[in-house]
Formats: sequence, structure tokens, C-alpha cells
Amino acid sequence: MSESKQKKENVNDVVIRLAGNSQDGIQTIGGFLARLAGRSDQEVITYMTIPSTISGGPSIFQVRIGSGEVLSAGDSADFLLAFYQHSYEEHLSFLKEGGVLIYDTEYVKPDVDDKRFVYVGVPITGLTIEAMGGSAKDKGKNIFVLGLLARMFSLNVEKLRTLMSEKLLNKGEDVLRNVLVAFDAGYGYQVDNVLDRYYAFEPSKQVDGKSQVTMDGNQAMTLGLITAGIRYGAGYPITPWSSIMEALRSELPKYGGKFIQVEDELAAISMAIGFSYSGNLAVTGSSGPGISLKMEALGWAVMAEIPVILINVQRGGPSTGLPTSVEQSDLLQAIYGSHGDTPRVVLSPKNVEDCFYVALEAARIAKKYSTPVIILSDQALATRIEAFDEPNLEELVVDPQLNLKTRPSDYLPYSMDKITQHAPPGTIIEGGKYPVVTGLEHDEAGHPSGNPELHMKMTAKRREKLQILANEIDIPEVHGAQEGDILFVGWGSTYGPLREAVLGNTKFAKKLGHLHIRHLHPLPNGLETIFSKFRQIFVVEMNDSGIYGYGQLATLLRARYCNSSIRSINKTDGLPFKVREILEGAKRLSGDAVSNYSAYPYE
Amino acid sequence: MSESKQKKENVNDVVIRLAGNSQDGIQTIGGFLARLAGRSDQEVITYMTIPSTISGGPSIFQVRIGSGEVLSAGDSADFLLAFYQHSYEEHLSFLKEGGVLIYDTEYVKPDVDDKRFVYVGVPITGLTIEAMGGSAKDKGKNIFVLGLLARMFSLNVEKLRTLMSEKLLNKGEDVLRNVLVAFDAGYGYQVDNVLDRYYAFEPSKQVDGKSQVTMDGNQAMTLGLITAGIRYGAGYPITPWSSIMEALRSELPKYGGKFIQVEDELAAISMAIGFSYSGNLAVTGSSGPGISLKMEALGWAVMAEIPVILINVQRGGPSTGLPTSVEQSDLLQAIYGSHGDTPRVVLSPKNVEDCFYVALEAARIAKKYSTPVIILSDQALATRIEAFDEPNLEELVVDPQLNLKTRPSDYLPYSMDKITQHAPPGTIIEGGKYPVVTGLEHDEAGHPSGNPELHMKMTAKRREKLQILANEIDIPEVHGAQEGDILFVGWGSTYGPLREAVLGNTKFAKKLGHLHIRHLHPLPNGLETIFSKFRQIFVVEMNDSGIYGYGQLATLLRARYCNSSIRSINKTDGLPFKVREILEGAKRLSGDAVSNYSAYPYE
Amino acid sequence: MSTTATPEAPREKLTKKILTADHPTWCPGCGDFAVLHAFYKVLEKFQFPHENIVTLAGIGCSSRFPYFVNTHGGHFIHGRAVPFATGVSLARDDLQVFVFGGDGDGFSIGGNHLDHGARKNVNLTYVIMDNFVYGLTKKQTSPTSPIGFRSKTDPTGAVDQPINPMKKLVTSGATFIARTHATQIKHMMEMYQRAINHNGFSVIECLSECVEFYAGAFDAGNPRKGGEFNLIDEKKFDGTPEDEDRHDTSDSMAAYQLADMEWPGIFGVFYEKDRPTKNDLENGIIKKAREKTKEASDLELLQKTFNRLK
Amino acid sequence: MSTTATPEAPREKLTKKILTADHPTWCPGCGDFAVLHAFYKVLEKFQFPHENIVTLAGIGCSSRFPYFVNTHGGHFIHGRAVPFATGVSLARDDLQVFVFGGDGDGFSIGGNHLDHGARKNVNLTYVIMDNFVYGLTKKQTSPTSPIGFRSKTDPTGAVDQPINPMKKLVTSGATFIARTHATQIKHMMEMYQRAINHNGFSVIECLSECVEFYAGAFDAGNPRKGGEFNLIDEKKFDGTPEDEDRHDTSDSMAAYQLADMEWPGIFGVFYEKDRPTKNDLENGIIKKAREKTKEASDLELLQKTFNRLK
Ligand SMILES: Cc1ncc(C[n+]2csc(CCOP(=O)(O)OP(=O)(O)O)c2C)c(N)n1
Ligand SMILES: Cc1ncc(C[n+]2csc(CCOP(=O)(O)OP(=O)(O)O)c2C)c(N)n1
Ligand code: SF4
Ligand code: SF4
Ligand SMILES: [Mg+2]
Ligand SMILES: [Mg+2]
Repeated sequence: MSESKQKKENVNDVVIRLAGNSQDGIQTIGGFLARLAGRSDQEVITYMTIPSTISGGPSIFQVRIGSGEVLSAGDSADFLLAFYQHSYEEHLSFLKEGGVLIYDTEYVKPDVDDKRFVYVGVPITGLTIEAMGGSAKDKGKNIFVLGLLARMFSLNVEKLRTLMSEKLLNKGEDVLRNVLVAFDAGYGYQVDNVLDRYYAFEPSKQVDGKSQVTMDGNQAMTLGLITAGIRYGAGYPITPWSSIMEALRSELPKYGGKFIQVEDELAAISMAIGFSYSGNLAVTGSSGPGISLKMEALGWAVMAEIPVILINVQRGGPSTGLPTSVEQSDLLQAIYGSHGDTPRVVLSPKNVEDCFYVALEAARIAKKYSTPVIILSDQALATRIEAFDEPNLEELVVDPQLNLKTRPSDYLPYSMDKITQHAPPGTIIEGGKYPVVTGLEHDEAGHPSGNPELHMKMTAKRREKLQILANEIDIPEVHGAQEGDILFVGWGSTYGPLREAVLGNTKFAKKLGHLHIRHLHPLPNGLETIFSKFRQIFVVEMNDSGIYGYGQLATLLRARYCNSSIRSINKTDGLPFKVREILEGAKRLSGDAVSNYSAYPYE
Repeated sequence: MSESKQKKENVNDVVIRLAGNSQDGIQTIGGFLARLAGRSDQEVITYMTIPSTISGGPSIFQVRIGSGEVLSAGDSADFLLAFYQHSYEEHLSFLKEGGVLIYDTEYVKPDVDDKRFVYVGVPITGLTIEAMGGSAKDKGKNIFVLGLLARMFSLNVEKLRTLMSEKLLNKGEDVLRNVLVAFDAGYGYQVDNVLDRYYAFEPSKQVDGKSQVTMDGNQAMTLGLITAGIRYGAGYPITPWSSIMEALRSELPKYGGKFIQVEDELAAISMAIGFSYSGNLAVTGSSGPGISLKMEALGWAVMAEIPVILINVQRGGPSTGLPTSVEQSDLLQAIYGSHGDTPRVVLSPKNVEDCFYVALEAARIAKKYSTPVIILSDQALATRIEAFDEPNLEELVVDPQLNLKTRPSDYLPYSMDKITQHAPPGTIIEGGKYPVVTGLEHDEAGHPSGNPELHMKMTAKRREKLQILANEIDIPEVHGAQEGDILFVGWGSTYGPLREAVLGNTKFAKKLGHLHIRHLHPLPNGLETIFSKFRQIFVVEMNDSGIYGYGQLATLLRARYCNSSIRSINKTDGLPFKVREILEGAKRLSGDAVSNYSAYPYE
Repeated sequence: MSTTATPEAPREKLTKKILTADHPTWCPGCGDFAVLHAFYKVLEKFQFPHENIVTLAGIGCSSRFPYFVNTHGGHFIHGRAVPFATGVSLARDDLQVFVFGGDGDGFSIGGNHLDHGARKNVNLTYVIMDNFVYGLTKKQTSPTSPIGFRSKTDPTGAVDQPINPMKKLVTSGATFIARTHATQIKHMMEMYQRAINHNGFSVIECLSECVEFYAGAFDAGNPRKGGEFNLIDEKKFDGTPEDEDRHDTSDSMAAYQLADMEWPGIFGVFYEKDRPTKNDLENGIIKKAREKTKEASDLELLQKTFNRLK
Repeated sequence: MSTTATPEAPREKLTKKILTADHPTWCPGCGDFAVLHAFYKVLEKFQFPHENIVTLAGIGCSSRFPYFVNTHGGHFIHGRAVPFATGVSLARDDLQVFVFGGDGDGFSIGGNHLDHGARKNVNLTYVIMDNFVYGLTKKQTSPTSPIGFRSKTDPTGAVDQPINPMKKLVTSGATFIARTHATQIKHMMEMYQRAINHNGFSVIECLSECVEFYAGAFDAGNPRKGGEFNLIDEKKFDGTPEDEDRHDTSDSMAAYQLADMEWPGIFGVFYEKDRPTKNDLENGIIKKAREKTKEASDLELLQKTFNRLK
């Protein structure tokens, strides 16, 4: 094969969608591509769907790789690789004009008369069988395709081989050898016969010497918890939370910790609270239905002032809803879901990297304020892969101290003067009067009391610590314009597309700002100043616009600031926001005023 | 005894506080007084406290009887009856200047030098023993006191005797005879030796020919449910919800219905939903902790669109909190407590009478909109006794039809064009395609589907029916001024004191308005017009002012109307609002502007 | 209470074809297919009025059952199918109430509801497809997973003592208890039939292989895989000496003892006893109350109560 | 994991006086007073370090226990004391974990947690004050109320078959199971002592009269009220013929049979068996994992994981 025939095209931002069946192992190719990008200091974001039947079915894996900042998985694809006719038919509309369709000639018959696309037919199945022998065809096709892509995009084959051997080593030499056969077959395919160019990624612009790590959000969250010194937890399986509990169950014993699978979510949070009460800040978590089951015990932790971390990997609701889709419809439940006035902290990570850091922040706050902290992640964050700078572990790692220092005889578990810091069992109390932690209203010593004034004071005590916390939260910075026409406000996994909407939009960069809120409860102080600088404030959320026409974060912001220019861009289709949808939403709400925002490339 | 020695004083509004121990049966005296007032077309409201220990302890029962409108149990007492020294000491501050202290000379040594009060010492214990024989003294003291009060207030002795015999008949003749002995002893006591006047209630002003019924809020709610045709339910005990389930368990079988005590609250709501799915709209309920446990299943009912009534008799929270105190801190949970976007209806009764009518309204809405309806009652409503006009049962009673009419072959359980009306099992579907109800997102036929557009549409379908409901809710009327300085906004059991604050305040009647919201979710339309007529809007709620300084209904109203003149008067002392506290709150918020509202008699 | 129903038309015979709804989303080879098939077959035998069959479930692979059966159906939340179904059963004596679910749904999160539904003896039939694993959530340890089983939540092997479903059921007070194997269609059908004929809380544990996450789990009970499918020899009360050793299905202690047998244990009816159902007991309470109130109308009853409150 | 603790000072002897906290809010005559008294007495015997005793509970009259005992204590929510206490036990092998509660708390809302805590064999001691009624909420039927009992929720008498606590416990897998009576202080103390000495999930059901709402419920087991307090005759393994008939406490089947005796049944230790505790099993997993990773530091372990993700 002579490469001279082909043009070389430098690229710095490519979206590749692989469409097939979940059984084809397309996640595996995607994972290797993402990991490779991470090792090459490129930015990467992936996106995948999970088939709704247990036995598998149509499924996609999308990788976006860029030499600059990559913020979302992309609104449309530059390359579509279709394994089957249904893959082709279902996803062609996602391919950009001028985009390249690569397809298995065995299964796909594209309409080559449609001149909007470039067609690259490859007998994927046939060549894989030829290379590996018939029986293994289903297992090899994905790796063949990986080889093909390596050729097309001039990927670093050495790094890829290393990745494959790392991943497959424990499966045995034979498996690895077979895999490499398939890879070589793909890599060796004379793609230049059908494509007039090959591509190469520009070297990354912002190499800062730090190496990158590549993982999904649930992995990042798990590692964040461990780095934060969390050594105990309990849980019950549910998609898409399970992979956090599975990882903790495997990992914690190495650190001398325990993660217990229990009979249901009520037991899980009760046990986690028991761990915390014993002096070991613990974690539990779930998704939708399981989170609802935890609301009673969570209220106890608020009342008794026991810290605990509760992770909610949000999925489509209500009820069993859409277990494998993304949604941000649990925010108000996180804040208000338990009976009574139950002030507690709610945080949300903005991307995979932040899943790591938010876990650290949650642990810090839980301990300092002796309070439950809820982390609202979501299905998109949980399953998507990103590369990010390796954290400075040495600096961040927390040694999980069990503090049993003797307390003086005037020790009061619920002192009015201080933020509660409990004495775990095992702690000697001088004078020998031992404390009780309780979910009944209580006096400073923990004795139940129905005294009216006391209840007022204790209610205030539990609330005031969150007000104190609010004072220490930094005001989040605004991306893009610092004042102007439109401020987009978001939380959680909408960060990428929002930032891209603002920063990618050079033409209107001066008019669009983006504020992302990570501390959702309490909110940071000072947002009103930011809001006052924009004519319109659009809160972008993946939840319903509700009876009155605004979403959940918008409810909080409107109530607090009584600012009617705060409006909502919502959707509940179970898919991450596209940049285009955000800009269209803005246009819809603004009318003519910003109709020309549509000049953005995506329309 | 010659009555000629005494002056007669006509009264039309009297607050009597009985203070003793719960074992003394003061609830019984209070109950008789309230019932008597009801039979005499007088208005009455009672208030009681429940001792915090199981074995009993200090406790009060307060009755306010009036010939005009009686809206609250009163901010202070005209008469205090103290059984013990601790009763005297604890409650003297509640007695008005010039008020009458009646006390048991055996146990109470009052400071008679304090000339603010009139002292009436009666050897209650001694005379009861004398009349009944020693062993029964604890059982008779309360009835002795009832006799004493009958004399002092010129009560209708015949009616009282009838009441006692009705109540005690099933306890046997002997018991009744003993009770009457104690009553006569009290009635025969020469109270004129120590008091220079006796009292008589003015005949009621607004006798409309209808007879009155006297009961507490939980009784009224129970009877409302039965009148509404509710025949099935399930529950688990918890104070102060239990008495509703106990009454339903006793009553429903008479109507051919079933109320099942189950193992926990999760089973209770699941079973209630099962009843409803079977075509029999059912009820469940609980208080604080038990309500939190129902949040998951409730979300299923929203998603599957199965109607169900959930009663929350609110008590002090969070967690186990203050089981026998009142609070209104579950409003936001009622609306937002389940994961996902779960639109459901929330209603709240304003007084005991309304507990009856709100149950009817809940059943009507649940059926018409095939939706869960939450009723937020509270501990104060549950336990206080009021007299109200007998409802027109003939007009109101609902025949609980099980509708199994055959459905046509194009029947779709989740049709996009209509508000869902399920076909219960047993219904023949022409063409033989039977429907599934489900908590997974589904298409119109009930098949699970993760289709993005469909989820958007179904989310909207579930929300829109509440928007349609909002259109049919009447805009609540404003009491007092229709425009002016201050609009008080309330919900639930604060109705009485709020109305009294506005209507009782003749001096400022032109400036104060009161709006009470019964349909809390969805809110009625058109409130903005009312709000626009007042300079300041104070939302009065028995819950915490929260991190940002406003309560739960205020959160909803501020978010909806972005009207910063909506502010909050909150408290969380576990006691019903006093009129004085409301006015003081208004003064605090208004500053000088309304400082002279303090001219109101209560300050 | 009055009922508005439409008069009956001449009925079509219920066939497997009519009873079939959506094509199951289960993995090819999943044991649950056979359980479904046996259900169709048994319904063909019973010929209940089509509209009176109700198929309910919690959440899990096995709990997807209601979508695959063309009857009135309800797919409820995880672990609460028994109280949900109890509501349906207690309100509607005219219905045939079936509950389907898995071992996680029934013994883990739903374990308490199972016990309380059983002691109340609610009239319904509950089929537990026990695959010793969480299928739908992709291979976590279930309460029936044996010690040593490697799952995503027990990567080095499960350590907790599993529950013994038969012991649990006997203790709970269920009045019909059987155990069967998804590869034994005829036996399954027989168990179904007897469960349906039983008036009360009838439960069938059916070992149903999860080919995806616990392949081969029940080979020991499958003769075609070299295992043994041993059946309970039920007492015939024929006075013969052989009958001495046979199992008396009305003897809960004997049933408990049978449950102690070594893996793969024994199959058939462990326990079967008539005891008043919750349905009957509550109907009895109604009957007494109605007699006492002399069948007064709703309005009369209400009016009387209000009169007492005057 | 490192621990910051203060070095031990010479200790005062633990006496009832020191262990007494708030005066109980129970009704005069409530059986729970005796259960509390026995607890003080037993703690006097054991002389655990004061700070290492933890008293936990759910919600109910009986669950108010922690307020009346001057030790570290936790008053949790209704029905979830077992998982709460499990967290404490599994994280802290140095503590003596006690759980107290009622029949409603333990067998109704908490019934499933009891079963799963038992099968996991978590190391703790759980005392259930069974009064056959809901005390704190003022007389509703409990899962142990006998048929016919008139309560506020069964005004014409309970109809549901009550659970049999001993059968439930044996089936659950609890490794120490005893039954006692609150009027029998010495027997109570003996049961407490043996439960505490047992390594694993030890449960004592103590019949404790609710004088307010179910007076006289347990007279049949109280000789002073004309009842019989029959004790289990435990096997001595002395080879004597009498020993044949004695109860082997390691035999779960025999324990189950004992639980079938007629009211008021028999008292003493029904079952007692050593089985690896959840605490040990989890510690074992840690040990293996630590060996495999060669006792690497937290930072080293984390760094290795991150390296794998590059
Ligand atoms: C409250 C709640 N918790 C957890 C889940 C997630 N979940 C769904 S099915 C399931 C268990 C499935 O196992 P099993 O009941 O044995 O059924 P199988 O899939 O094996 O047939 C779990 C944990 C859920 N849907 N709801
Ligand atoms: C979730 C929840 N449901 C219900 C209650 C109300 N409640 C408190 S104690 C109790 C039962 C008490 O009975 P038991 O456990 O037998 O204890 P006892 O009072 O008899 O000692 C109930 C139903 C509650 N506090 N929380
Ligand atoms: S995962 Fe297992 S239980 Fe679920 S469908 Fe597949 S084989 Fe059946
Ligand atoms: S109500 Fe019963 S259980 Fe509760 S304290 Fe009183 S006697 Fe004891
Ligand atoms: Mg299973
Ligand atoms: Mg009890």
C-alpha cells in the first residue's frame, strides 16, 4: 500500500459514530480509541447507548477526539461506521453533509446516489472471517474495525497494541494473539482504494506535561471517594449506579475497607449511616427508585446530624422510567424529598473529571458540617469516557482517621454554639455521661424534648450550618461574555454543550455567557450580581418545564431572586443536550432579538 | 343556693383552659363541652396537648366557645382550671388579666396577692371523693369539674346529661350512674360563695336552622372519604394519622369495604394502588416518616396514572421529630418528594369542616384525572374539635361504582388525546388486546419504550392534566380588604388565626387581606391579579424560613410570580399560630409602616 | 357497592396464540421462556374468562412477564408486587391473580412482603423464577446465590449464607408451596395447576437458568445435563406400609425437613393446607358488620354516624 | 486506617448507677423496666470498657431503651435498627453492639432486615421486647398479636395468623436464639450473658408485658400468675439415656420443632451455633486483598489504579 496516492488531511476535532449491535463489541473499540486519545494528550468524550433488551440489540458508541478542548460528544458525526442496514438507516441523518460512511458491504446497501456523503464500503465480516477463521467472526469484527480506523486516522499503532495487551493480558496469550490478528487485518486493509485521503490528528495544543487518565464518570467518582478517604459503604444494585458499588466492593478491601451489598436501599442507607456514626464517613447511592426509598433515613441523618454521602446517578424518571437514559429531574427531590425541614447539601459534577473532585468536596463538607451530602451525577456522566489531567494524588489523598479523642465532661453532642461534631462510640467522655444521637427533636445533650422554643432553635441550628457553608463557596466564574444578552445557567452534565454553545460561538461570543452551578444547595452567594449583568437568563436543564413553565434549578433561582428574566430551556428526551438545541431554545425564548444566533455552524 | 346573690353576665366568646394530667380525663370534659356547644348552635374550637411519655403526664385541653364565628382556640384564656400546682404555674401566664383561676384547693396554692386575677378555690378532689367514694376519685374529678362549669356557665344540663348517657351507655348503667353522681356534686357546689357572678352564653347569632355536628379533623376526614365513596384502603399506624385508619378499619366493613393494616408504609401504598388499579379508588396515609417511605410507589402511580389518595397528617419534623406537635413542613415533599418529574395533586383543608369536604374534592380529582392526590392535614386539625353545619349527605354521598364497561378495540390505556381512564381488570376489551399498566416509560398502548420523542410527549401528558385541572379551580376569595397594604397568604390549619387576624382587626380591616390556598398543586390560576393589589404579601406558614429566608409555600409563589414583595412569616415551635404572632410578624417585616397594627387587642 | 359491567358475549376459546403478547426481550435460552410457555399451556387448560386473568410483577428480567402475556397486567415497582397484588385480590374475588418475579425481587427487597402476604393467606398465585442471580442489573449476588459464586458484587466469591426459599416459605405461612425446574415443562404445569386450584397464598419456586450470568446453575437438577430431578413422593393415605415414608403435604414440619435436603434437593409440592384466606376473613368481617347494621344503605349508615356526632 | 485515640486511664467499675441515664418514660409496671434492669446487671458482670458499649434501637416504647442507658447510643428510625447497627458492628470490632426494640419494629416493618442481618451473621446482640401489641402508637395489632385480640385496628378481634418469632429466627439463620420472660430476671440475665458471649447474630425474644394495652398477655408463662415457665432441657452430651431426649441447641431442626409447642411454649436457648460472622468474612476479604497488594499504602494503591487508566 502506497500512502502517496492519498492526501493527508490534518484534523483537530473528529466525531466518529460506530453503529451496530451491542453484541458486536463496539464499546470495546470505542474504549480503546478514547484511551488512546487520552495517552496522546488529546481530549476525548464518548457517548453510548445501551439496548433496552437484556439480550442486546442496536447500540451505538460515539467518540469525539480533539486536539483542542472537547466539551461534548458532538451534535453530528464526521464519520459513521455502520455494521448493519438498520445501523445505516437509523443513523445516516446524524452524519454531516460531506461526512464519510464506512460500512460492512456484507450487510449494508447504502443509497450511493445520495451525493451528500462519501461512501467507503469494506467487507468487514468477510475479511475478519478470512483473517481469524469462521467461528470467531462476531468477536473479531470490532477489532478489525479498530485496525481500519487506525489506518485511516494514522493512529499510533504501538500505543494501541500496548493498550490491547494491557486490557487482554489476563484473558490469556491466545486471546491476545487472535485480537492482534484481527487488528492487523483491519490495519492492512487497502482503504486507499476507496478513500482519497487519510487523516491525522494535529498534535495537541495544550500539552502541559501532565499525563492524562481516561475513564468514565462512575470510575472517576469511585476513585474520588477512595481518594477522599471513604472506606465504608453499602448499596443495592440499580442501573446506572451499580458500577460504582461494584468498583467499591472490589477496591475498598485493598484499602482495609468494606462495601456491603444489602437487601434493599433502606438497609443500604441505614448501614451507611451506621458506618458514619461509628466514626467512618460512609457512602451509599442509587438511582431514581432507590433514591426515593432512602428519603426517610436521610432525614434522620439530617436530624441526628450524622454525615453521609449519597450518590444519585440520575436516570430518566419518574418511577422505573427510562433506566438507560439521562435526565436531571431529581434536583428538587434531593433538596426537598424528605418530610420536615431537612437542610442538606447537594452537589453536582459538571464532567467526568469533576466526578472525581466533587467526591472529595462532598467528603470535606460532610465531615466539616456533619451533614448528609447528596451528589447528583447522571447516566450520561456515568457511562461516558473522558480523558483528563491526572490528579495530584499525593496532595489530595485523605487519610481516613478514626477520631476517638477523649471529650471533656462538658461535651454536648448538639451544642448550640458549635457546628455539631459527634463523638463516635469508643470515645471516652470525661465524667462518664455518654451521648445519644437521635431523630427525635432533642436538647443539646441529645435528650428528646418537645419544648417549643428548643425546636425553633434546633431547626435553625441545622439550617444555619448550611448558611455558613454558603459563605465559603466561591462564586462560580462565568464563561464567555461577562455581561450581555444571554446568560446560560446549567448544572451537572450539561456543562460541555453549554460551554461549547458559548465558546464555540465566536460570532456572538460577546453576547453569550455561561454560568455553571456545582453547589446546588446551598447555592453560592452573589449570583444576583452576575444575573444583573445579563438581559436574559436561560436555565438549561434536562427535566420538564413543569406546570408553570420552568425547570427545577430555575424554580430555585426564581424563588430566591424573584427575577422574572430567569427562564427555562428544558427537554426530557433522555438524550444529552446538543449545542444546537440550546441555541434553538435561546432563539425560541428570545424571539427576533437573537434569531441570528442560528448562524452557529450547527444550523 | 340562691342565684339572686350573683350577677349574671352574658358572654359570647370564652376561652377555657383545663390544665392537669392526661390521666385526669380532661379530654373528656373538653369533649363534652365542645359537643354541647355544637348542639347549641354555638361555634367551638378546641386545642389539646398530648404528653410525651406513654404513661401520661401534664396535659391541657382548651375550649373556645362563641356565639359568633370562632376561628382559633384563642391566644389567651378567660378561665383557667388548674388541677395541680404545676398546672397553675405552667399556665398562669396564659390567663388574661382579669381572668378567673379555678383551682383544686387540695393541690394548688396560688399567689392570691397577684391582683390581676380572680381566684376561685374549690376542693375538687375532696368533694369528688365525698360524692363517689374514695377509690374512684381519679375517674370522677373531671366530671365533677364539668358539673361545676355547667353551673358557672349556665349550661344546658339536660343536653349535657343526654350527651353523657349517649357516650357512656355501652359501658353499663353503673358507670353512667356514678358519672352522674359526680356531675351533680359539681353542679351543686355553691360556687356563689366564692364568685360574684355567673355567666350565660348569648344565643347564637347565626342560627340557620341546620343542625351542627361536632368532631375532630381526623373524624371529619374519615367521614369525607366514606361519603366520597372510598371503600378500600391500607395503612400502618403512626401518630397522628392512626385514628383515621382505625376509624376506616371499623367503619368500612359496614359499607362492604376493607381497610387492611399491613407490615409497613411501602406495603400500604402498594396495596392501596392495587385496590385502585382494581377499579376501587383507595386511600392510604401516614405522617412524616411513613410518608417519606411512600415516595417511590407514589411515583409509580404518577407514571402508571393510577389514582390514589394519600393523606399526610403532618407533625413536627424532620425524622421522628415531634410526633405530637403541629408543623407544615411537608409541602415541598408532597410536590417534589419522588424522583423524576412526578406531577400530582396536593390539597390542604383549612379547618375541621374542610377536612370533610377536601376528602370529597380529592376523590373527585383523583378519579377525573386518574392521578394521585395528596391531602396535607396536620396534627392540630387532626386532634381539635369543631362544630360545623351538618353536610347535606343526600346530595354529597357518592355511590362507589366499579366500572367494567367493555372497551372498544381501539382502546389505548395511555392515549395521547385523552386524560387517561384505565380499564380495570375484569373489563372486556373488544378484539382481545389487554392493557398493561407500568412504571416504565411507555407508548399509548402501555408498551415500554425508550423512544426520546415519546418520553417528551408522555412527560407532557402527565403534566398537562394538572394544567387542565388548574383551569377549573376557582380563584380563592380574599377575606378582609380586597386591596391594600398587606395580604396574608396561608394554607391548611392556619386559616383560623389568619382570618381572625384580618377580620378581628376592625381598626385596620381596610388594609389587611387574607388569601387561603386549598389547591396547592396545581395552584389556582389568577393569583397574580390578587397579589398585584397589595403592597406586601406575607405567606404565613408553620415551617422554617429556610436557607434563603422564606417558607415552603412562599418558595412556590416566589418561583411562579417572581414577585419579591412575597415574604414569609414562619415559625417552627410546634404550636398553632397565635393571632398575635401573625401581627407581630407583619410588624417585624413591615417596619414602621404598620407598627400601629399592634393596636390589635392582643398586644 | 354496585358494578357496571357489560353482559357476557359467547366466548372465544383461550389459546396460546391469543395469550401471546410482545415477543419476550429475554436472552435466547433464558429459562423464563419455558415458565412463560407453561403458563400459556395451563391457562389454555383452565379457560378462565380472558378479562378476569391478571398478570402482575415487580422489577427484574422475570418480572417483565406481564408484557408477554396478553391479559390485564401490571408492571409495578421492585419488590412490592405482593402487596400490590394483594390489593387487587382482596378487592376483586372475581379475578385470577398471578404474580411473577425473581429471587431478588421476592427474597431480597420484597422478602418481608412475601412473609406477610403469606401469613395473611391472600388468595393469589406467585411464581418466583429463581436464577440465583440478579439478571436485569447484570450479575450481582442474589439472596439465593450460593457461597463462592463470583458476581460483580462478589468478585472473589459470595460469602453470605443464602436463604433457603422453601424454609422461608414454610415458615411464612404460605398455604401452598411447590418447587420446580424450568426444564421440566410437565412438572411445571402440574405445579401451576395445583397452585391455581388452591384457595390461598400459593407459591411456586421455579429454578430458571440465567444463561447470561449464571449458566449451568441448575444442571444438577436437570437429567438432560446429567443431573437428578427427584420428585417428592406424596402420601396417598392408602394404609400401605410404603405410605409411611411418603411425604404428608399437610405437615409443615415435614415440609421444613424436606427443605433441608442437599443440593439440588427435591421437587414437587412441599406443603398444601387449607386455612381461611384473608379474602374470606375480611369478607366475614363485612358480613358480620352488614348483619349488625341490617344491610343499611350507605346514606343511612352515614346519617346515623352524623347523628351521633350532633 | 489510622486511629486517634486517647490512652486508657485506670477505670472506674461500671455499676448500675453509672449505667443509669434518664428515668424511663414507660408506664409504671411495663415489662420493659425489668429488661432494662437485667441489662444493667449483666453489664455490671461483663465490665466492658464503658465507652465501647453501644446501645441502639428503632422506634417504639421498647426502642426508647438507649435514652435510659448511659452508654453511647443511637435512636434510629422505625424498623431499620438492624442495618444501622450492622454498620456500627462491621466497622468497629472493638465495640459491644446492642440493639433493642419491639415486635412491631422487629417483625413487622423490620422483618426483612432481621432475616438478612441474621443470614449474614453480623456480630451483635438484639433483644426484642415482644408485647404482642404496638405500645407507643397505643394499641394496634402487631404481627405477634394472637388471633382474636381486640385492638384499635381489629375492633372485632385480630384475624391474621401471627408470626412465630422462634421459627422466623431459626429460618433466618441467626446463630444464637433464645426466648425469655421479663418477669424472670435471672433467666433473662442468663440469656443476655450467653447471647453476649456468642460471636455472631444473637437474638433474644423477651415476652414483656404491655400493662397499658395488653395486660396479662404473658401470665400463662409466669408462675406467680398461675402460669408455667418451662425451661428447655439442654443436651449435656454425657452419654446418659436421659440425655437422648434433651435438646441439642446446635440442631436447627430440633429448634424449629420446639418453636411449635403450644402457648406459652418453652423458654431458654433454642439454637446456638458457630458460623463465620459477616465481620470475620469481610475481614478475611480484606486480609486476602491486602496480601495480594502486599500491604501497599493508600497512595501507592491509588497511583497504581490511575496508572492503569492512562
Ligand atoms: C427500588 C429499586 N431498586 C433496584 C432496582 C434495580 N433492579 C431491577 S431488577 C433488580 C434485581 C433483579 O434480580 P431478580 O429479582 O432476581 O430478577 P431477575 O432479573 O434475575 O429475573 C434490581 C436490583 C430497581 N428497579 N428498583
Ligand atoms: C416509618 C414509621 N412508621 C410508623 C411509625 C409509628 N410507630 C412508632 S413505634 C411503632 C410500633 C411500636 O410497636 P413495637 O415495635 O411493638 O414497640 P412497643 O411500643 O410495643 O414497644 C409505630 C408503628 C414510625 N415512627 N415510623
Ligand atoms: S439476563 Fe439472565 S435472567 Fe435475564 S433474560 Fe438474560 S438469561 Fe434471562
Ligand atoms: S404502652 Fe405498654 S409497652 Fe409502652 S410503656 Fe406503657 S406498658 Fe410499656
Ligand atoms: Mg434473579
Ligand atoms: Mg410491641
